[in-house]
Amino acid sequence: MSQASPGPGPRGSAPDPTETEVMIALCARLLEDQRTAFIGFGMPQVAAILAQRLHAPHLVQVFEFGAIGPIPLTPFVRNTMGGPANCYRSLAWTNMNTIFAQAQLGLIDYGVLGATQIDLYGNINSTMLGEDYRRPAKRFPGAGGATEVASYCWRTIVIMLHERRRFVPRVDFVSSPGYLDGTPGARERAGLPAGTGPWRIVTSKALFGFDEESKKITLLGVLRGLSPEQVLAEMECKPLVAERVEELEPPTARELAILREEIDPAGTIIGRRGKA
Amino acid sequence: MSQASPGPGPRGSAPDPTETEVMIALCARLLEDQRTAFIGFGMPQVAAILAQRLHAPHLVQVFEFGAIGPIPLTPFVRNTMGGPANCYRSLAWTNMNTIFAQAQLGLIDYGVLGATQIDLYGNINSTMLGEDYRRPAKRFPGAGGATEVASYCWRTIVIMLHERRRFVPRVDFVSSPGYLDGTPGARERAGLPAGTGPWRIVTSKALFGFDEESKKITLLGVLRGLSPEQVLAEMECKPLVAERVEELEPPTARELAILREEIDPAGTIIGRRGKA
Amino acid sequence: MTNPEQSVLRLLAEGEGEFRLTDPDDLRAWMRDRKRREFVDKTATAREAVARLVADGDYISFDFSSYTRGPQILIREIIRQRRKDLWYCAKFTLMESTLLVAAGCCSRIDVGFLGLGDTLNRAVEEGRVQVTEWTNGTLTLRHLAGAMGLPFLPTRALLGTDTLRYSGARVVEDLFTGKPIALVPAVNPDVGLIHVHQADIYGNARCFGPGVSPLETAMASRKVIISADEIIDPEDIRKDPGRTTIPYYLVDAVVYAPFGAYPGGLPGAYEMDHEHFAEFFASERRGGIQEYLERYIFSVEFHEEMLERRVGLARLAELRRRAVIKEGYR
Amino acid sequence: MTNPEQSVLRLLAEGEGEFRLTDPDDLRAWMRDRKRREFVDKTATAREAVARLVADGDYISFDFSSYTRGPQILIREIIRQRRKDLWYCAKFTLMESTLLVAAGCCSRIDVGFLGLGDTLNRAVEEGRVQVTEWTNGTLTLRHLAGAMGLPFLPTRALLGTDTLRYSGARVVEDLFTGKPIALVPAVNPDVGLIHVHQADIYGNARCFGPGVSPLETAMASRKVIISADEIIDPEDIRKDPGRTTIPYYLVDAVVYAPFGAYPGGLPGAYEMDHEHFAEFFASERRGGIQEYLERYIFSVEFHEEMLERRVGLARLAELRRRAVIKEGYR
Repeated sequence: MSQASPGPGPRGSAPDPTETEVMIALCARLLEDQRTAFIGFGMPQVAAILAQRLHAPHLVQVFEFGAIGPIPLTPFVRNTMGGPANCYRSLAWTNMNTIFAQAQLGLIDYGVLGATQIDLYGNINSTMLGEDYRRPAKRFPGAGGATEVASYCWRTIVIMLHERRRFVPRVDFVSSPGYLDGTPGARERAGLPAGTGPWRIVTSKALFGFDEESKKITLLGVLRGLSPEQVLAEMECKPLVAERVEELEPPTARELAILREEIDPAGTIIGRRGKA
Repeated sequence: MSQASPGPGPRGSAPDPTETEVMIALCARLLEDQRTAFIGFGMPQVAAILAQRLHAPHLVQVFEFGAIGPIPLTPFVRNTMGGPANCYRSLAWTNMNTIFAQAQLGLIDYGVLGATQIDLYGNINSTMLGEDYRRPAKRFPGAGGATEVASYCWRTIVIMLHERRRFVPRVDFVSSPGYLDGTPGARERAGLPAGTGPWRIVTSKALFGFDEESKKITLLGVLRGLSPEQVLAEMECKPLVAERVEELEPPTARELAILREEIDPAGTIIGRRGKA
Repeated sequence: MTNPEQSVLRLLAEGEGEFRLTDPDDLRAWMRDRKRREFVDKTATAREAVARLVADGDYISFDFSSYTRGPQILIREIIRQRRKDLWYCAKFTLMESTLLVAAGCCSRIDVGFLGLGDTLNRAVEEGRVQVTEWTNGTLTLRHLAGAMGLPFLPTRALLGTDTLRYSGARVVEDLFTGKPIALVPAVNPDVGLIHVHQADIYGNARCFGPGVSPLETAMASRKVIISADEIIDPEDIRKDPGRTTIPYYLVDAVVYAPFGAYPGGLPGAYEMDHEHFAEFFASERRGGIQEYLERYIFSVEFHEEMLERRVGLARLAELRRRAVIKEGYR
Repeated sequence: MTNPEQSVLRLLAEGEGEFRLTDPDDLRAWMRDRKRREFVDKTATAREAVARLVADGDYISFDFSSYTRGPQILIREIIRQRRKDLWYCAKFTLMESTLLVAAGCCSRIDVGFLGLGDTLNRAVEEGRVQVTEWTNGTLTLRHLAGAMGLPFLPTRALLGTDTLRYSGARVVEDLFTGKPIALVPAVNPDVGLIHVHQADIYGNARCFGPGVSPLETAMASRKVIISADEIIDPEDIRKDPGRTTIPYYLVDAVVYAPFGAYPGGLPGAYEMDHEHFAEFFASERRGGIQEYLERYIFSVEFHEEMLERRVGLARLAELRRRAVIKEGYR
């Protein structure tokens, strides 16, 4: 796939999608209409807007600072999750304690998060690399609000750039909980809400779910033109592979047109190499 | 004192105050300006308004449904603690959890409560009479919000009609905490906020405080024309008596004029025999 | 900061009052399966809403107060449909407990404030109604716990009282300070009844003025019936999201109910009917509460008929006229 | 309902992260003695407010966000006055932690979200800044506990994570359900910094739009500095009490601060300055953060001078012009 900056091409022949565009389009397709979804910063926002513009006009987005159900204005304004464009025409403006309470109560169907690193059981690391927490080899920004989203929402979707070092057998630090050690009921034993957990991982090459028994990452689909082997080669951990691996259609002309012409004409998100 | 219904007399010669008027005027005098005060239903409301009209225009009244700092419109409208007249020109309208949180946090100086029965250590019973809780000889409406007020406010003022059976050695049921068994630190040992507790009891005949050591009710003042003995004879429990018992001035002509002409011209509160 | 000796939170005291324990995971499953995320028209008549959503034995919570912005239309409809064995949460109410008990609808009350008068006092004294002792503050805090999907919340109220002993609270030694603190269990009412100024057909609702806990009650309750004095356009909700009190997905039915708080008032819209309350208290005092129920509930088929035939439009107009204080109620 | 065996709440796990334990009774004494109930003019310049109310070593909490309605004027003034050893609560912030650390004002951060970039990452990797792990949600919940005058609140977050291990939370077996639950200790910041749309001279304050926790932060903090883009008449507050976010008695100083959230935006009033943020991130990336500090903070004496000499009125006018979405922000 080309990493070139996108631009509107002649009708029906849009230039190749960027990796970010792939991730966003694949993620948007997962978001059902008339469902509640806790939306993280950056790419998840763009994916939610794309879903609203396509098949999910009544997707109820909620944000950690308490906006409920906005219909964000486009063009998308990078960084202003709490600003007027993103919070436009909300159903309610609340605050962090209220919205996390609603998520803890079980009212939020989807959580959509970016992530730096994930492991075989879907545990997310956004804190540090290294053996010793007190002497980190590399420090990251920290859990943010992702821990609550990953703990409370019924189905968590993680969007990640498909890079080898981002998929590891075991994260150095569990910032936000996946299926922990993968043993049956591990989340529930820890006290996390029953029946929750990571549901899908969307990357720039593939779509993953989680095996019901082993709770391991399972390859469900690969982008058209790629083989499962090519995808798995770019991962440090070894996921399971579904019996039938779906072929994922790349972003359609319509998806790309909306992304490039309506949502992000300046290419602030889609035009860069995606960084979660 | 006359129990007759009051009416505006010729200037400067108001008819004798009712018992309720005495309680309200004595209570209003205790409320400092520019202080926060948690105001209970009924007589406490009228006392707070009287204080605002006299010496405490910036008394910040707060109510259990969350109104903060209103300047109630007069005439006083009985029963509408949460209605527009009582909540007029508030500083903020919140809700019960918020305002009790502020009280628990130590922000509310005074609590003003009516009570059915009180004991030697200032414990309030608004629940039941009888030996056996399961078979009450007489049931009362219950604690309401008075427990929080009596637990959290720095200085609780109780307004009560001066009747023998209302002052008992030990209440059958502690609905709202006074000094419990009177032992030093009893409230703190129970986990109640340090340094709180009943501060004054205002009756239709007298003013009481609490002895610092024994935590027993202590007679501080009697209404002009009454002797301490007359007051104490009307109580089942035996309070301490301050070294110097103050003579309490009955409601002044100005207090009565404001009560009768501005606050309660229909006599809905002041014209009845007070009932807490 | 930590004391290795202190590996437990000691239980210091425990009330004997009954409560329905909520398992937060069961509650979450309900919220997942039963709270509709779809934008569907939820308007219903009071009769339909109560028939569908209030069952015998349900735990019922009311918001805000008997005199101000209470869902009186819904209480009357519950009585008209003769529900039985309700467990009523009297967190800041007065008149409704009397009506429910007198009509034989209610066998348990969480107090708060029981209500005034011999109807109630005798029912408790004679054991016909079982009371559990709480306070207005702790009942409302229990709703907050329920709204947060938590099993309990801590509080410094109830400590030192006999109320504690007959409540369902527990006192523990706090793990951080070592001081005693009360834990009150969440309450998740089967039905929350909330009257509001305005709602849209999906259930997005606004109420103005102070209140007890409209949002907490809506979040904590398994089923929520909103009665609204006015139905507004959903676009109006979206044009002023800071004024939304309750988002639609918490709401199961919206009852269009002009004067729905009657005989209580709705701030900025109509004043309470003092004469009606005087009549109510007088009937209660002279043992005439059954006649009151017959006149205002059983002998009329629905709310509007009651307003027209028992109250009269002239009186209603007068109550609207008296509502001259509008500031802030919009 | 009760299990007599279960006389304790078992401690299952305990984080090793440090926090300042609040004794609710000490806090109450502060709230009694230091929060003024008098209606006094609390307006002050940023310089005066910071000089009087922010001390070396203080725990500082910021609300709402770096991009939207943040008290940026106050952060810059704290840096200008070169406070030391601050403990910063990064509950939903980004830029401020970088500035405070680069300027040598801050030695501890409660994370939340640390902020982006090597300035911060290296400071942590090299141990110059000590981090305690939390999450945005649990930090905000700790403010709610602090606001309620409680020692802790329960939550179902942190469970199962390593974040828990390096936080100050404790996990216990819940006394009601027997399931594990986390208890997070209250935080009562020494100073709460909150930017608002409007305030009166006494400190009654309004902010519009969604947010993190303006009221909880104001209630929990021992000292509160409000910066306000507009000063309004106290009578306006009383005419619309439903719009008051923070009552005056929580507030210690009110700083009149037009464009006080700059380079962030104030919804309905002015948009964030994207170009400025781009400049900030670029300086950070190329190791030029000291020049940034010099240019925007140390080389100017106060906020208005910075706006005039470093930003320019034309840019500010443009940011106001861009704020075309007004719905709901009033």
